[in-house]
Amino acid sequence: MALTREQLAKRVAQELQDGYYVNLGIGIPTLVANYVPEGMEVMLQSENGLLGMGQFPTEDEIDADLINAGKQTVTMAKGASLFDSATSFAMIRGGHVDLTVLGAFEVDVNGNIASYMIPGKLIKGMGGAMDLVAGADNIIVTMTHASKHGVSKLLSNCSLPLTGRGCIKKVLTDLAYIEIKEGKFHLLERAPGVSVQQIIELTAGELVVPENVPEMNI
Amino acid sequence: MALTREQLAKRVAQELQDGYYVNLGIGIPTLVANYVPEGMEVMLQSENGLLGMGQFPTEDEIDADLINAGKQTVTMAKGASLFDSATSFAMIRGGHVDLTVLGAFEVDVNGNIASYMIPGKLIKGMGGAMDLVAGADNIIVTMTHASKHGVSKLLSNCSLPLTGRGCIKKVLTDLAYIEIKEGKFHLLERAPGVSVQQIIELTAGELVVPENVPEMNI
Amino acid sequence: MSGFDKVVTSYEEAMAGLEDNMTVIAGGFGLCGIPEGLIAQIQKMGTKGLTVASNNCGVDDFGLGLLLPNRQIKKIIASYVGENAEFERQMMAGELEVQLTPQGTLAEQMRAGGAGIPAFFTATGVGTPVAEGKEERNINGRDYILEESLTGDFAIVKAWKADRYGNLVFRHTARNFNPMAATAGKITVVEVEEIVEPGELDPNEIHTPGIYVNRLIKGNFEKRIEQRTVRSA
Amino acid sequence: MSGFDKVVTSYEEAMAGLEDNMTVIAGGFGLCGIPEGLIAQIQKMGTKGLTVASNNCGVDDFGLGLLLPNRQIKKIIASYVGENAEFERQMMAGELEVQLTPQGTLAEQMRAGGAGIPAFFTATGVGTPVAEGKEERNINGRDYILEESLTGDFAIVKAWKADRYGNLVFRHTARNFNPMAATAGKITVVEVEEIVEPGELDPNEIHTPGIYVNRLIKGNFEKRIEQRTVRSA
Repeated sequence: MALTREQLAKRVAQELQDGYYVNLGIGIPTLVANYVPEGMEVMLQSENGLLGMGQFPTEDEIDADLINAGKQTVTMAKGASLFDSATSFAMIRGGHVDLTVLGAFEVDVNGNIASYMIPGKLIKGMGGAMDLVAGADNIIVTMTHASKHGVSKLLSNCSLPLTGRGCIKKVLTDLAYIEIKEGKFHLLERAPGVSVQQIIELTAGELVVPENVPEMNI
Repeated sequence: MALTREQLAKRVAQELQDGYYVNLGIGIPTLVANYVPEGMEVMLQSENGLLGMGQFPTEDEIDADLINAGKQTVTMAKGASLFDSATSFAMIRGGHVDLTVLGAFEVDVNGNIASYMIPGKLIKGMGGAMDLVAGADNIIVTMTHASKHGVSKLLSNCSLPLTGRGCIKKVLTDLAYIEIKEGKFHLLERAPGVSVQQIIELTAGELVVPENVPEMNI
Repeated sequence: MSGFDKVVTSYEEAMAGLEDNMTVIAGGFGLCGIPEGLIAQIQKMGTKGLTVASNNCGVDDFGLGLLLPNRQIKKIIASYVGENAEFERQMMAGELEVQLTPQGTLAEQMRAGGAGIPAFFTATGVGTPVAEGKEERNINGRDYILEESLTGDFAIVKAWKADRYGNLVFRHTARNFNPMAATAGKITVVEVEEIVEPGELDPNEIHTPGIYVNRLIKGNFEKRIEQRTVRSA
Repeated sequence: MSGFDKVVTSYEEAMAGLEDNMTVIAGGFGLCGIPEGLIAQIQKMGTKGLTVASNNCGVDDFGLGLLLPNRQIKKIIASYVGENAEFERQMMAGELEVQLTPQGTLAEQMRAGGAGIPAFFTATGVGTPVAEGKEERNINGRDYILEESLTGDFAIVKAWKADRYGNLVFRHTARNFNPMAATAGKITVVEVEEIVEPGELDPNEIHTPGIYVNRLIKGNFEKRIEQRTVRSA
């Protein structure tokens, strides 16, 4: 069975470590915050200028001066700090964030990522995504393995304009957990109940499949 | 009569305007702060991270955490602000300081300045001088017109390693107030009792002398 | 007061000198921390042909979106746009030039503009449409592109508190692009919630020194929220 | 405490991992805002062959000058040096390599190092000995040189207050190079006057977010003054 959005978030959360500073993109990545393992603390970076993002506010706590990168009202966690956008991206681009999780339209065997622009459609912009993929060492891309029509999003070469070149090493899809190295996809884990064959069929780029592909433990 | 250090400072002070942010170098420039005209306010920038430098502290006020760029204990004026060195030099290099006053060993007709290094002697470094001359539009160099041995410091070409290239437009010496433009020195004013002939003799670079050279009003 | 008193009392005075075809650097992230009254004044003045650098371009009836109906903006430099229908229409019709810039690059370009740095190398955008026409260089084994800095004829900024000398303090994430914008304007105009006397702000806690500020005005802010998101108490 | 607790209780632990021939970025301006105990620990460890980037190099018996008698520093990158006799002797004898860098360039190089900017253009140093061997380029009518960024294996920093998460607040002009140094170390060690609990510092007033800080130690500071200058009361 393909992973649900919540299961994707749970699997990503297994990659967290105590004391990690983490930037979570909009969508599925945001859900990761709900599955931080017991006894572990992570601090969320919001690129509009907040390190230590807390939960959403109650009605009484709402403050128009305190939003996240998705423009949602938020709160601050204990030990939070505030700063300007240049400082925030100095943090991101200087490689100080331990883990970045974000979505994509496509990734390819060379670690390229396309996530912000579909030519001919309305282009809203890359926001901070290009900075995040260029600045982080440790990135997990979350997305569906293929489109609704069965078109693979794991390609030999991205077809859409890139958000970043050669910067993605880990991809978690609803079907598989995949590593990118030496110009190939490497299958690390499969979603519970998903066969290796299914994954092979929906992966357009070259995929290395080891003898044993463990099921994800979610 | 050649100007005294105090007279040099007084003459520079005539160039101040109300609301000016000013950086004063070590030595004679520092004295300028004592001659700010009545009813005028200027704010002193100290490049180690203070805008709004006050007077020296009393014994009771001394604070090791509050020094100026010359490493002297100081105080803060009303409305002062504190910042880090990168911010301080962003301010200087971004051209936000209205007036910079500093000393020099030599200047030349092309606006070059040499002020930090005499080869063969001990080299202590340029500190913030290279940033100050490169960053400011409005700089006044204060120095003696010639050495004790009568060797001119206003040259066709600086003989010492430069602090900055083509950045000086105004020089106040103990003998004259001089503007630099179009590759020449232009005599604007002479010190009280100093003859034009004296100035010509002690100026090695090409000097343009107008028909009337007013005496400084100090 | 002294020559350092930056306070003006009318929006006319605040934006005096803004002319057609000028460049304006604006602080704010979405509708958070935007100089509402200064934008309204530009709308009122009807200044046209503006190039605006701002992370976003407001919504249909608020923020920089207010400058769209009368076609006051010729070109927008932003990282994320299109939260409003009129913007979309003008962009699609080719009436509005849109230069998309990564958010971190935009912030750094404003900082560099204020800091006398004309250009800097960054890894952001390498191999993407953003890199087109820009110098690419490998430095110590990694590829970078060269980005030029940004400055404006005007910068419009929103701060929380200021003293009369223009020393600024921002609040929470309403800080965002405002401190960099403040450094990047030939004329920097700041709209604040509260003006205090010099000496009332702790010098250690001032975010933007008054040297960057030319004019200061006390505003009244609606502070509209784009994505009101709550949890149950 | 949590994984964000940066506090260590011994100087040995604070500087663990520092090895011969490493690069150390140090905060401080003269003797103001220097991490006294961390420098003393490096002296005690006897680590040799260090490259040190710091605005100055202390005096004979205080600050980074303490690392000179045992020839622990191989190279110093600084804007102003020579306030001590042993420094002068080693420099003149060619035992100590001195790379003079303009103060603003040095500060910006540290900031750039921490911010992922490998190089930037600046007008500072054009036409001077500093420009030798560097690319010069005319941008929009003005000449600039290209300066590369600085990073260190270690950064040693002095702050006033910190919470246990490493959020830092500096005091007065003891801030100076410390915030940039903090961003530029692979391992950043901070010595502070007071450690408080997370949540006690106002998030708006934190100068350096804890993300940059790896280790935190409470020190006792002599705070020597170089130029004690007073006026009569």
